[in-house]
Amino acid sequence: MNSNAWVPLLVVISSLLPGLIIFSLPEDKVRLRITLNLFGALVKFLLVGLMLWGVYNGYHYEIRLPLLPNLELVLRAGPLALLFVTLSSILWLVTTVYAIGYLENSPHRSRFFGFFSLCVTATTGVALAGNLITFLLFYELLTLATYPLIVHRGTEEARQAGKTYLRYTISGGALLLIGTVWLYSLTGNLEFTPKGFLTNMGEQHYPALITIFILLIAGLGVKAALFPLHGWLPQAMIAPAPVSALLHAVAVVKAGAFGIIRVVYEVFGVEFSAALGVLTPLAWLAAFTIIYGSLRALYQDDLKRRLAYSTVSQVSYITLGVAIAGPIAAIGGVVHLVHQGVMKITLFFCAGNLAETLGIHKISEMNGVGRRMPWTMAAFTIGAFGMIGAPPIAGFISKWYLGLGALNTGQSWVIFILAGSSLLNAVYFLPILHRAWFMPLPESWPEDHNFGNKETAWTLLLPPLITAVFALAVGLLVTLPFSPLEWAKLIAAREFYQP
Amino acid sequence: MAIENALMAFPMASIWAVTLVLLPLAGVICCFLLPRISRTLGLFTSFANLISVSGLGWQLLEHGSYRHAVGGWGAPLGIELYADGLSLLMLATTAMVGFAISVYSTAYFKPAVGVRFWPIWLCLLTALNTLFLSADIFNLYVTLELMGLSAVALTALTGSKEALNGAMRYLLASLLASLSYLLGVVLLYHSFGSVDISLLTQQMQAPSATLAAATPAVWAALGLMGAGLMLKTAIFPLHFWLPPAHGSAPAPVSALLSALVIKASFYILLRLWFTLFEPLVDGEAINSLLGLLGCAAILWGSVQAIRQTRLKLLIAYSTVAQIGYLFLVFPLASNMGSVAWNAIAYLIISHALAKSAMFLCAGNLLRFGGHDRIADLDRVVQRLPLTAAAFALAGVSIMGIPPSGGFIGKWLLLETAIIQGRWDLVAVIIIGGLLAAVYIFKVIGYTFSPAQITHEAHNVSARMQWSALLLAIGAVLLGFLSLPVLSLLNISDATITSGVGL
Amino acid sequence: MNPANFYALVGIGLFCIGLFGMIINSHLLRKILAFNIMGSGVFLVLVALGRRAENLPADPVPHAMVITGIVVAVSATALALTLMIKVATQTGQATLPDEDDK
Amino acid sequence: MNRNRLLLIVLLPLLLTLAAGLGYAVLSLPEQPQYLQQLVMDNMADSGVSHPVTAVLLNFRAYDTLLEMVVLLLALLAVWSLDMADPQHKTAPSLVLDTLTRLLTPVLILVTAYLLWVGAHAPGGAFQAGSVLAASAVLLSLAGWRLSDKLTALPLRIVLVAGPGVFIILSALSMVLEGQLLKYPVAQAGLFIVILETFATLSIGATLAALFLGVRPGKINKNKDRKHK
Repeated sequence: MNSNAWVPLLVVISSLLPGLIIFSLPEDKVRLRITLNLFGALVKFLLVGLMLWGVYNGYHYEIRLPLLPNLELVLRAGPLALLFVTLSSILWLVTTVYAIGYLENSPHRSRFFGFFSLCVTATTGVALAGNLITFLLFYELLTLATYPLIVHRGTEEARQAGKTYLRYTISGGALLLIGTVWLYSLTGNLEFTPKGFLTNMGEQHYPALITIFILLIAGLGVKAALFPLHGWLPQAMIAPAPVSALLHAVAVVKAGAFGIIRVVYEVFGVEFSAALGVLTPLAWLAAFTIIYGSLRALYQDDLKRRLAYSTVSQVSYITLGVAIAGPIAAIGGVVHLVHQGVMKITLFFCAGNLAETLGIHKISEMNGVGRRMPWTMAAFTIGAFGMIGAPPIAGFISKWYLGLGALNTGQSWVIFILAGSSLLNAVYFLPILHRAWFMPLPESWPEDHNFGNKETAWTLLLPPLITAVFALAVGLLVTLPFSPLEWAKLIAAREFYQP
Repeated sequence: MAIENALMAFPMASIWAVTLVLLPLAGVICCFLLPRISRTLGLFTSFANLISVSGLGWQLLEHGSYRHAVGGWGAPLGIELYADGLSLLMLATTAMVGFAISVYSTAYFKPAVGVRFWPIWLCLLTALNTLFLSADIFNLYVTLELMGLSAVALTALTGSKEALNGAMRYLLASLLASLSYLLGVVLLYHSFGSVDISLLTQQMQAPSATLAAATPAVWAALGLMGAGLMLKTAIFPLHFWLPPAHGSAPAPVSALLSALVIKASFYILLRLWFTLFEPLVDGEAINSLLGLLGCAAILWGSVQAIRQTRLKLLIAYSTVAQIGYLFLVFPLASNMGSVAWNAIAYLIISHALAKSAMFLCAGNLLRFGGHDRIADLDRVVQRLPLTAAAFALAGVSIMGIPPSGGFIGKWLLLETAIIQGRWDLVAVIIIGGLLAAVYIFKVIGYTFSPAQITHEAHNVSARMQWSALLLAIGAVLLGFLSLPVLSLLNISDATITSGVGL
Repeated sequence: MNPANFYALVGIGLFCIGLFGMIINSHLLRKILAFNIMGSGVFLVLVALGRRAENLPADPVPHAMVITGIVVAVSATALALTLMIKVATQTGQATLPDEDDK
Repeated sequence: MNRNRLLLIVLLPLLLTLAAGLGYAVLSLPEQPQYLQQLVMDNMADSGVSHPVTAVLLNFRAYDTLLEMVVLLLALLAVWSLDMADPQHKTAPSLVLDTLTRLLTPVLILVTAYLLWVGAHAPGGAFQAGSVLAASAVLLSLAGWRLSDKLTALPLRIVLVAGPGVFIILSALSMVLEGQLLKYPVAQAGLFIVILETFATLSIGATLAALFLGVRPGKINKNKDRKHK
């Protein structure tokens, strides 16, 4: 085993170890905790950077540990894995900074940051998983690590939300488990392989394989919030803002979407899935979820709930891109994994800032807030426009490729879905912006915390600004060699063009 | 000189095996004679026991399965000790769980109760060790009685009304079961003139005897021994005695009972079923019946666990449910093989670790808050993070969520069930896991409530918290150790095994 | 009928009567007595069948087993009786509560 | 009552079926297998005794006997751990009981010794002897006799564990000498068995008597002391 093999494992450990240490820290060791957190996040970031560079130069990062007879735990850094792991490592760093500011002086911080790190560990594992059982392992770990974050406040409401979350995710995990075991007993293989590993399966297995596909997608669809499995997501909004941000942008929702990409591309393979006839229904389901989520978002007055339904809608772009079964749409779907993450985390950070600084939770309370907190609302505006799909922000790129891909494969109905959803996005985001920038200031805010001459604490302000800049940058600089789009093209090429 | 010769003449394994028998016995007597230092003696004995098991395991890995003719006579005249992979795993589980519980007990029991606890617990350890090392069905009867009586005595230790009632019910069930088993032994002895398992198996499986072997007497023995052992294992619907006994005993005792004692009778059932009774039951409806009971136990036990309002009863009913998984081995292993075996072995070990951790946690909570009402736990758990963590980790294994030993067991079980097309069993396994999640999270949900502590909290020593946590961590880490564990399981003796890798 | 078989049948009868007693009686002392009857039945079967062949001496192995069995039964009975007295003094009655009561 | 009758209606046929089934099983047993019996006879010469049952108990299957001694000790541990209240006999024994006890005790002890000795070649042995010994102790205790305070603590305990204790020591010794658990050197087999039986008799007698009393002797005396003061 060469030294390269250890890198993926180290990436996982870089958040696991600080997490475990943080659990044992007493509440008042604030500095040590912050240091550990930032250190872990930085190490992970650097390691991921190393892997990016290495994979670009043709190195192979893979570690295999025995788990069961004939079944191994595999961590491998392929292009797809790197896309997701880079996203999560960058956003973890940013979110850590944000969470430190957000949770200042609140109780049980050791517990919070411990589970926070575990959550990132699980996400990293999901990203780097080289076969379905490793994926399953980290996927379930993610469920377990996020539950304490959702119920962190400990109120009755939080407990109920946690219950709902578990009801969905544990059932989903069970479906995923059946699908995985079944697949294994049918094929004896679970390794993620470009173009899938099922091409040799005979016709007589098709019914079983279709069932397995449904089981796997249903299991993953819970986290990816595919209709009708999305019910937990709006309720989980009870969690502290950094958790919502992480949950929506990187961890839970994305793990589900990422899993769908893995299953379609690297377990079944696009061609084989198309032959099974399972992709079109999936595309329809995704399309329906896009419209449904947007419509529900329209009617929410609670800002975080509106963002939550927006997530339901936006994540399904990824599924849609995968299910269209064409190379260009695939680029759109895969790249949206990153784009949506960056934009949505900005929006959640901003929502958190409003709640933390001015006690604003509802959209109806947001009159004139742009003048009170211009930087925050500027970041929010970028995120919102990105979601709508306005060029040159990230969201536009995704939608462009999705639409192009759909035309390319002759599924022009997708264009209407995209247009409709963009329209709905505009309908539910623009009034917010209008309120924030153009409505008169109210006489007083629900709460007003004073941060001197700044609009809010710098640890709260910096993260959304950074991510907003990212959202702009990935839209503007799409042609640079390491841009998400380039990676997405690489991934799509592997799936569609290479022999 | 003579000693050196003797050492040359017999294998190291003998030393370890005999130590496993004599050491806890000597411990019993020393505790009885010197009650003042019984705590030290008990702890030392269980530690030495751990070392002896490691020694035996090392020898078995080197030389394969092992037989020891007690008295030098050999079967059928004398009794033989026998150790293969399965017995080694059971011994090792006993030693590990037993040691952790011993450490816990040093802090849990006040000296006045401890003086009574230690010798009886060492009796139980003797019983378990001799049981797992025995290859003789009459000897197994004696060890079963030794185990049953010490378990009852431990249950009654607190002397409370519930504990005495629970112990009495347990004692009667246990005695009934033993007699039923013994009558089976009688019939087998008078059918074949031997009580050694391997000799009986040979006679049962001899090609000429296969038809003749299935006499009414052998069938009656199968029924009697099976029923007795099932009653002792508390498989649904014979589980009536388990919740009151396990729910009312002191925490370390509940842990011992749930983790080890019921597994011991299951172990005998497993042995007999797949060796000497195999020609009778192979592919028979009786295996389906046992599987059906297992399914019923999973569902019934889980639902009952969800309905409980007291933590210890919840855990006890969870045991009822988990026993059900073990019985799925009968329909699954009868057709094909070793995967089901591996699954059951794994479930036994991980359940032993996880369930003992859970009961120890319950003991901590009880000590801390003076009650185990689940809905009021929020006043307790905030202050015992280690215990809460231990409970959660153990819960992960019980639910069969990765990464944990319980997950590996469940995976293997699902794999066999799917390969054999037993979708009914697949459904039950999955539903059982979901129900387990319901009752585990019913408890965990309360650990995050920020309620103020309103009562006089009692201090829980670090030893009690850490022993629970280490057991739970063990249950989780087991999820990564399947290769070494399963390789231990494969130590076997070709002469008495029927094709299933026992 | 061979006398050995006759005794064995009596033993089976005792076993079943004892079983009946253990289930039907609610008083603990009766349950314990019933257990002893069951035990005697088993021991009788064990010993009696050891001399099925009339022209041979009795098989010594069952005899030894019965002694072991008796000692175990005596020990169990002693424990059961003490436990019963404890239950009776603690709860005021020498029966177990019905499971439905809880 | 209704429930009981229902139980009866269900139970009786079931039990009758069980009895019939078991009876049929017993009757259909094959020809008595002889070879184990023969094996016992063949190895009697090496067993150290001449009575086959004793040979099986204390040599061929001595391991069972060791465990059964432990069961007996365990029963005592369990009974003591239940911590019974002192029954407190206040009435003095009647003249008949008192005299009879005084007369019988030496005889019973003599019978004990005889049974122990005869076990080597005829029916008898440690358990029979121990039971008689226990009977004499029970008689004594009924007559109001108690162990003196000095003897209740360690000395009594030593007597109680003498049987299993010596068993364990000899087992360990056999491991060292012969490399096998409970394998006696052929020449000394008789000696080993006599030692085992003697200590076993003492322990069995004491344990059975203690089980009969049900109370830890030290405790009775302690209560008595309190009363005297």
